Amino acid sequence: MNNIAFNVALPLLTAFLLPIISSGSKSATRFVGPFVLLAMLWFALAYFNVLQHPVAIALGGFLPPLGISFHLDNLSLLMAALIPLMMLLLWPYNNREGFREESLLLLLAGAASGLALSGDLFNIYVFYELLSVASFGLAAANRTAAAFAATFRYVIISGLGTVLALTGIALIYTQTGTLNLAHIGLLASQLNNPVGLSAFALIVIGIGVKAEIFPVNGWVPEVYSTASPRISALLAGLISKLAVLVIIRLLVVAYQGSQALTLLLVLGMLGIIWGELSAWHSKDLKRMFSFSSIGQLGMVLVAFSIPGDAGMAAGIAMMLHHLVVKPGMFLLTENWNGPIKKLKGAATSSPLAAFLFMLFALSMIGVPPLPGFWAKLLLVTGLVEANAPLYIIALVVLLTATVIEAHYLMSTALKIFSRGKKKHFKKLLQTPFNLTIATIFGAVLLAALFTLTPLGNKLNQIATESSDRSLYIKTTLSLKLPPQVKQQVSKVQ
Amino acid sequence: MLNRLNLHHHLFLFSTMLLLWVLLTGSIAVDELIAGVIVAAVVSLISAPYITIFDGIRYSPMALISVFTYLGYFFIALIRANFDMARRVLSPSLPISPELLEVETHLESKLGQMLLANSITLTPGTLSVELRHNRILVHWIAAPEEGVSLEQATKDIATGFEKHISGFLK
Amino acid sequence: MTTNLIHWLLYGGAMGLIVIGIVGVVTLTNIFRIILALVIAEAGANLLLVIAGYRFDAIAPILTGQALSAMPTTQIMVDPVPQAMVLTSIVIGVGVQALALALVLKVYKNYQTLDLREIHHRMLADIDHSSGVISLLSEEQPKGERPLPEPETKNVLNSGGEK
Amino acid sequence: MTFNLLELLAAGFIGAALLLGLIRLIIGPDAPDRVISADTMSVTVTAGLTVFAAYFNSALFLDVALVYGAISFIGLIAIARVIEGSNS
Amino acid sequence: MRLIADILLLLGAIFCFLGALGLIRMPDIYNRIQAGTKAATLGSIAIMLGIGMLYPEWWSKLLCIIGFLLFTSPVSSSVLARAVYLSGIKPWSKPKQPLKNSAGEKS
Amino acid sequence: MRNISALVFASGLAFLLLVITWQFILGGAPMLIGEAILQQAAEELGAANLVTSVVLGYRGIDTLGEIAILFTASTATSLVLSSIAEKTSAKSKPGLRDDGTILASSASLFFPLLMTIGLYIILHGHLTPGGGFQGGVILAAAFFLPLLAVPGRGVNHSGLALVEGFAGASFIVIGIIALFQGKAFLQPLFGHGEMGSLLSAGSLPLLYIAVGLKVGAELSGLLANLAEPSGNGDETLSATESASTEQTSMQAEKTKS
Repeated sequence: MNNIAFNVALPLLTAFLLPIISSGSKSATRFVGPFVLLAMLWFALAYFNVLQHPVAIALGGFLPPLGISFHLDNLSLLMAALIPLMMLLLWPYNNREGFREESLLLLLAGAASGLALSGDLFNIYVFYELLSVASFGLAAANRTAAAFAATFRYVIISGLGTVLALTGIALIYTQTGTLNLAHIGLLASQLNNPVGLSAFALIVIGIGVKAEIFPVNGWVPEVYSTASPRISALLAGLISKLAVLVIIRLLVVAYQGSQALTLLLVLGMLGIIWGELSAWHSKDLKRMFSFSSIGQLGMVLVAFSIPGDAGMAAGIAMMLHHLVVKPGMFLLTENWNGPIKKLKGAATSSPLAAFLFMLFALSMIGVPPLPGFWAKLLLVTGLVEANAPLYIIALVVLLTATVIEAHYLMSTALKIFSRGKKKHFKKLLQTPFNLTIATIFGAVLLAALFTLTPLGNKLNQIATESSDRSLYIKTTLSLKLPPQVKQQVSKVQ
Repeated sequence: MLNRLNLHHHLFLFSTMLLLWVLLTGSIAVDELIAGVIVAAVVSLISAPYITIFDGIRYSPMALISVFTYLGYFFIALIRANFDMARRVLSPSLPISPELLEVETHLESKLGQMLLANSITLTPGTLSVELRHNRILVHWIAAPEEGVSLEQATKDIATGFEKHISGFLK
Repeated sequence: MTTNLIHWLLYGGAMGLIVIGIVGVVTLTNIFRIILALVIAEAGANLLLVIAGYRFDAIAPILTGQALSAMPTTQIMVDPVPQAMVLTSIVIGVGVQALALALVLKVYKNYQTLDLREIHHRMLADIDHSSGVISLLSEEQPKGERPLPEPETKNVLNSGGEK
Repeated sequence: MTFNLLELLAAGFIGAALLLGLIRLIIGPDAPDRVISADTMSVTVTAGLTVFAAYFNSALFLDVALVYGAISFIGLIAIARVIEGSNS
Repeated sequence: MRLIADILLLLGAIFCFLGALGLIRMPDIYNRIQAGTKAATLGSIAIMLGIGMLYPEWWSKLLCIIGFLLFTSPVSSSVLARAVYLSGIKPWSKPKQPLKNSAGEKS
Repeated sequence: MRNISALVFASGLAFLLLVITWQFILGGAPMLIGEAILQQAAEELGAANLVTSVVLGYRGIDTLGEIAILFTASTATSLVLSSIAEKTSAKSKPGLRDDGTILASSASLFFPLLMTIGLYIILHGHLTPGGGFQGGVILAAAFFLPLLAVPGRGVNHSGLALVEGFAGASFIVIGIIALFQGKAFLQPLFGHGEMGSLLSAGSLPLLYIAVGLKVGAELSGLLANLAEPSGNGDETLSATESASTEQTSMQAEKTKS
């Protein structure tokens, strides 16, 4: 029953052994990784099928809050299943150089799984750091001068975030004396003071480095335009969502007050404004997508700042939508990375890619039948129902951002579909491998279009479950408590 | 011949490490001793190829005695050095006339030269700066005003230690 | 009273280290010094974490001597959890710093400067160049002839960032 | 154990030695001066840790002293090598 | 017994203090190394011997630390002195004296 | 402009942190789980060092993450530095003078000493303040000292990779064995033993040996990697470096001319 721990242990084990394996046989290196990812997918899906209600697992047999526990509900298992899936899609099958990149990717997978499952604040921090360091290595893997410089800035900004997050964790520990998220939730009243709230702000900004939150996203355009598109797709698509997941867990469990929501709302709005305006100005596809990714994550944050189930549902919908669309878009930039005005005639050289671009762009803008529209609709109705001055401002910002988004995406699409000179065509041809993967993302998007009703139902179920604070606390702390803690817990209550 | 030397070498390393382990743990319980034997064996096996420094050791009872006379001589020198330094530091006029000069040594083994250099560092008013071939560059805090020759400096600074060290090292 | 004063001083000191470090990271331009500032900030955060478990007049959470047999011990001990966390976060910090230093080596090798602004400019120019966008910078200084600064930073440690 | 007057005096001298070392560490003027003051301080701290061990009546500090001595030695050698390479 | 231990402790502490004082008073880096190393080493050894008398059950570990210190301390000061010498810093000498020619050369 | 905004940000942060400090409930943290762990850790795990019980027992998976981070950092560092490391490992470092005899001899004397001390610290991690990380650092120092003394000395990278791979793997494998015995992942095995003796605290010492070897190998690898190509500020290397892309090689040629 306990084998979800394999989702963390297995990729780490393989990554540790990969240098030894690769010195034995080079070919084994290439297929060990995907095999492990398949196993992880299987473990996650096996749980997903049997899970009726949330479950907590005590690692090492030490009951929470003393030990570390994994919290398994639909949301975390969904993420745990998406991680190997995305990794399998974006795995460097054609890499012949060595084992290091594969090793880093496996470490990333393990860290991401841990981050999705963990129910302990400091454990989350550890996995977050593992995620960071692995992504540093991947971002620098291109080994160009610009990649090194960009990664250096990424490391520094991340390091700053680390310090802030660690400070926040230390503050929470001084206030509550515990690290388990559920236990913190139980003691949430002690965090409803300036110290507790600033701890939340510090953690949001610290973890927000990966989630591309407004003040700490200076690294985004640089890293995404110097790293290879697959890595950008992974970072923008998957990793940022995991950071967001951590923030909403903390929000749901420990910070029910309105100040925390306001903080998220303001940060989200600033992110939308900055991201979309910069995307509007950018002259090449990679940076345009990077900035629009910042804007999209701002929207996700705004969605989560809406109190109640509605916000949760909208946020998860936006997250999943972005998770499918953005990697597909990044994969298209491999050979379309010139300035946008040189993209003339791209549609003639590879029509499928042009079609995919159109599909992704329309869904991102939110043109009616496409999934992006439904996600945005959820968000807009949520904002309208919240009915507070700040939320109305957010609505205005959101709609304006959509217009801007439509403008730059559609003018790019016009360039792509307009007629160009013949000699460019070869350069603009997409590599079949990336195109295949992008097509898969497009197919997923279209498939979602035809299964809207069951998806919506599942979404609502997930949202209700994961926005239920008392359920989360009960799940973790209903394991048999050690007597001392039980006494303290009852004292606090 | 080489093998024999190697065996000596290994045994010396092993017993030194075991002694260090026993001193560190401060107990001779069975489990600690077993762990110590394992650790000492592993360490001496790993480090033996890299360490050529124990070549010049004389393995004889006389050597053991001269180790102790050396230690006694050394500690006396160390204490004298400190009172000397205390006198210099505390006297208001700061009576120093520092000088860099060389001394010569007849010790051949690296370990012996190193011990000599270290001893010079810890004795009255001298500090070994550089050791190369068989010369030691010494900073002397109270060199005579009129300058000294190599032989004189060697006699003043190094000979005493050298006599004792050569008892157990080549 | 003294206990409170000590607590306040400890927290204040830790916060002060964090602030010094972060101000350094944000304002300095020499990339080597930025790393050092980051180290200071991390030290501050670790200190904050470890004094979260501090108690006045308590001993280290290790059982020795008579305490081994008489359990649970009567002596006051400090909180072991923050100590374990600090161990973890120090090791994490070391890893990140080593990686950052490796990147500094490579960046310095490629751009021959330690000034972050300069590096940032060149990096943006490189990105523009590789994506074919002609930026302002590379118009002023035609491709391939970006002048290198004087190699005055011969010694990374001593010369610092006075530029 | 509780310290008597002589022992307290000794502790005071150790503290004063550290203070003087700190002064040299701050005023410099060069890197080597700072390094040697750090070295002297580390030796003093090693001794101070054993005094700590006596004060707290706990042998654990001796391990700490040993490790501290080893690490500071390595650190000093590394810095010395940097100084050596720097001005050549 | 305790009195002897205390005297050793005090003596060691005073030597440590004198070493630090030498660090402040000496005119150049070579002399500072001399003052610092010797005094601090003997001072520390005396302190540890004193502690060893107070707590006889600790002597083995204290012996380890003393031995370690006796090896590391001169080595580190020699290495530092060599680094200083190689980086080109000449030793200070009394201003009125003429410079001796044998000083800087090495074989 | 950038400086001003940075200053504003920094002063805002400083103000925030000072306010936090001021707001603190004086007298320290409530220490809920800390107290509970102090009460029951000794019985539950049998380790005299309660911090070890936390590090390897209650928060064992943190430690797994931590050694994974070190491994990741070392992998990423070697990925970043790999293009030069292969070229210059045979040559001696250009900047440093040749080794001094004092340092070289003492380095080879200290190598076994430090290794024994490191192993002592690792093996007594459940009894004394030491442990895998502290001992691992000393092991790394033991390997680093000869490197400092004789800069040109090559490091056996494949041996280090072997040690770090197997050490890290054995940590996880010990965890998985518990899983196969029907316990939870990373649950301590083998009973408690007699409190305070070397053979106590079940599988914790084994875990600490794995951690210690892993940390030692990682840090040695990291230090060796950083020491090898640095060239001590002497940047002749970048001219000969075969850069991975057209761009950097172009730049390198500029440097040369």
